[in-house]
Amino acid sequence: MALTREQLAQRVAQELKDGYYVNLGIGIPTLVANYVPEGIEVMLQSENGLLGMGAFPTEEEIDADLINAGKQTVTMSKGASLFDSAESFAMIRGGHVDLTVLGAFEVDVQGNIASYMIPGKLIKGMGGAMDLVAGADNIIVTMTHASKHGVSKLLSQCTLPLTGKGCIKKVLTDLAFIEIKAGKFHLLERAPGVSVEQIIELTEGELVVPDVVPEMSFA
Amino acid sequence: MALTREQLAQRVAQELKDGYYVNLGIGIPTLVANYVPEGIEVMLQSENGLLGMGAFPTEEEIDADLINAGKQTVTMSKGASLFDSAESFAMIRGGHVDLTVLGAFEVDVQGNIASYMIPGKLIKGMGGAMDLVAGADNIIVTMTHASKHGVSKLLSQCTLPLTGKGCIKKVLTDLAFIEIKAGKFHLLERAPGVSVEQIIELTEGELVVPDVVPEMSFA
Amino acid sequence: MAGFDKVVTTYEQAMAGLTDNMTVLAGGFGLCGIPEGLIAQIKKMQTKGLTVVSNNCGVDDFGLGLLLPDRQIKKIIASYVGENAEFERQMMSGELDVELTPQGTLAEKMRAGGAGIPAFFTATGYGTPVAEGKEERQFNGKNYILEEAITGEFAIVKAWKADRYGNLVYRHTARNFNPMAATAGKITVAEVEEIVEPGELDPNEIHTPGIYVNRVIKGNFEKRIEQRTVRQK
Amino acid sequence: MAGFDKVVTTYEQAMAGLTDNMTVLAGGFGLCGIPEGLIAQIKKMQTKGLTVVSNNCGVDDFGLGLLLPDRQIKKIIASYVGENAEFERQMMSGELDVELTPQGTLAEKMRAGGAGIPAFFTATGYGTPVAEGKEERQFNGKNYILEEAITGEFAIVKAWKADRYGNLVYRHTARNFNPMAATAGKITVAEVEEIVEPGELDPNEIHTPGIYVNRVIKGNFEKRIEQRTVRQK
Repeated sequence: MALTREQLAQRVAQELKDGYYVNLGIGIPTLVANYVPEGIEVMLQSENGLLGMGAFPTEEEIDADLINAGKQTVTMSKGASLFDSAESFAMIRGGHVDLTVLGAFEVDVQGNIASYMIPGKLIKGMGGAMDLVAGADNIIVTMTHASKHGVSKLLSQCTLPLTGKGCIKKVLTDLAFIEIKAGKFHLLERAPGVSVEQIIELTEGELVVPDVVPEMSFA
Repeated sequence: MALTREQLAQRVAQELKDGYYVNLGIGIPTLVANYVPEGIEVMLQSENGLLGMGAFPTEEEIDADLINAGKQTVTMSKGASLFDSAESFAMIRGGHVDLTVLGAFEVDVQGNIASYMIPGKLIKGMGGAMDLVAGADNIIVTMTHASKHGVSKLLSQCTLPLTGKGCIKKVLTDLAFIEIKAGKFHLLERAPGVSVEQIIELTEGELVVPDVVPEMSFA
Repeated sequence: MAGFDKVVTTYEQAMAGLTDNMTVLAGGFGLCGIPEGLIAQIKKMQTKGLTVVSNNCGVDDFGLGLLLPDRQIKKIIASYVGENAEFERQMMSGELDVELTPQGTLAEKMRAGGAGIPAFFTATGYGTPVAEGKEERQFNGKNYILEEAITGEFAIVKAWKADRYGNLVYRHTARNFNPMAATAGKITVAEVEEIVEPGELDPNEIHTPGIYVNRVIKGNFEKRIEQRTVRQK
Repeated sequence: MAGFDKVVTTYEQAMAGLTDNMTVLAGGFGLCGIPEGLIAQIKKMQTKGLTVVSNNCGVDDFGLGLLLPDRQIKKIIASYVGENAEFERQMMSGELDVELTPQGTLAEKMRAGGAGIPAFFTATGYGTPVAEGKEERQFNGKNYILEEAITGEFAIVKAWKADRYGNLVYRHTARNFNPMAATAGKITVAEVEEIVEPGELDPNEIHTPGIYVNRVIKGNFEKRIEQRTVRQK
């Protein structure tokens, strides 16, 4: 069974470590905050100028001056700090964020990522995504493995304009957890009930499959 | 009569305008603060991170955390702001300071300035001087016109390592107020009782002398 | 106005000198921390041919989006321009020139403009459409592209508090691009919620020193929220 | 230490991992805002061959000057190095390698190092000895030189207050180079006058967000004054 959005978030959350500063992109990545493992503390960085993003506000707490990068109203967690956009991207570009989670349209075996533009269709801009992929060492891309029509999004070469070149090492799809190294995809884990054959079929780029591919586990 | 240190400061102060942000170098420039004309307000920038430098403190007011660029204890004037060194030099480099006053060993007809190093003798470093001369549009150099031995400091070409290239337009010496343009010194004013001949004699670089050279006046 | 008193009382004074074809830098992230009254004044003035530098371009009926229907903006430099139908129409038809710039690069370009740094290298955008026509260079084996600074004839920013000398303090994430925009305008105008006397702001806590600010006006802000998101108590 | 609690209680813990030949960035301007106890700890550790990046190098018997008698510093990158006889002796004799760097360029190099900017252009130093061996380029008819970023294995900084999460607040001109140094160390250690609980510092007024800080220690500061200058009442 392909992972649900919630399961994708849950699996990413297993990669969190105590004391991590984390930037979560819009969409599925945002959900990761709901699955921080017990006994672990992370601080969320929002690139519009907040380190220590808290939960959504109650109706009474809503403050127009306090939003996240998705322009949603948020709160601050204890020990939060506020800063301007130059400082925020100094953190990001300077590699101070421990983990970045973001979505994509396509990734390829060279670690390239396309996530911001579909020529002639979707031209809204890259926002902070190009800075995030260029600045972070540790990035997890979350996406569906293939389109609704069964077209793979894990490619030998991205077809859409790139957001970043050679910067992606880990991809979590609804079917598999994959590492990118030395110009190949490497299958690390498969979604519960998903066969290796299914993954191979829906992966266009070269995929290295070890003898044993463990299923993801959700405690 | 050659100007005294105090008169040099007084003459520079006549160049101040209401609302000017001013950076005063160490030595004579520092004295300028004592001669701000009546009815005019200026704010002093100290490049170690203070805009709105006030008077020296009383014994009771002394605060080790509040010094100027000359490492002297100071106070803050009303409406002062504090910032880090990067921000301070952003102001300076970005041309936001209205007037910079600093000393020099030599200047030349190309607007070059040498003020920080005498090879083999004085190698203490340039501090903020290179940033100040490169960043400011409006700079007044204050210096003695010649050495004690009568060697001119207004040269056709600087002999010492440069602090900045082509950035000086105004020089106030103990003998004269001089403008630099189009590769020549231009005599604007002379110190009271100092003859044009004296100035010509002690100016090694090409000096343009108008028919009438007014004496400086000190109200 | 005398000395360092930068307070003006009318929006006409606040935006005096703005003329056609100028470049205007605007603070704000989405609709958060935008100089609402200054934007409204630009609409009123009907200034045309503007190049606007701002992370976003508002929405159809608020923020910088207000300058679109009368075609006041010739070109916009922004990182994200969704949520605006008229914007999309003008962009697609070629009436509006859009230069998409990564958010961090945009912030750094404005900071550089204010700080006298004409250009800097960044890894952001290397190997992407953003890098086209730009110099590429390796440092320590990593690839970077050269990005140039941005300055403007005007900067319009929104702050929480100002003193009369133009020292500014921002609140929460309404800070965003405002401090950098403030440094990079030849004339910087700050619209603020509250004006206090010099000395009332703690010098240690001033975000934008008054040296960057030319005019200060007290505004009334709607502070529209784009994504009102709440949790249950 | 668990989670974000960065407080350590001994100077050994604070400087653990510092070894010979590392690069150490130090905050401070003259003797103002220097991490006195961390410097003393480096002296105690007798670490050798250090490259120190700091605006100044203390005086003979205080601040970074303490590391000179035992020849712990191999190279210093600074803007001003007067007022230190032993320093001058070592420099003149060639025992100490000194790279004089303009103050604003030094600040910007550290900021760039922390911000992932490998190099930037500046007019500062153009046509001077500082420009030797550096690329020159014109932008808009003005001359600039290319300066590269600085980072270090360690950064040692002095702040006024910290919370346990490493958020820092500086006081008055003791801020100076500390915030930039803090961003550019692989391990950044902050020595502070007071440690408070997370939440006690106003998030709007934090100068250095805790993300840049690895360790925090409470120090006792002598705060020596170099030029005690007073006026008569």
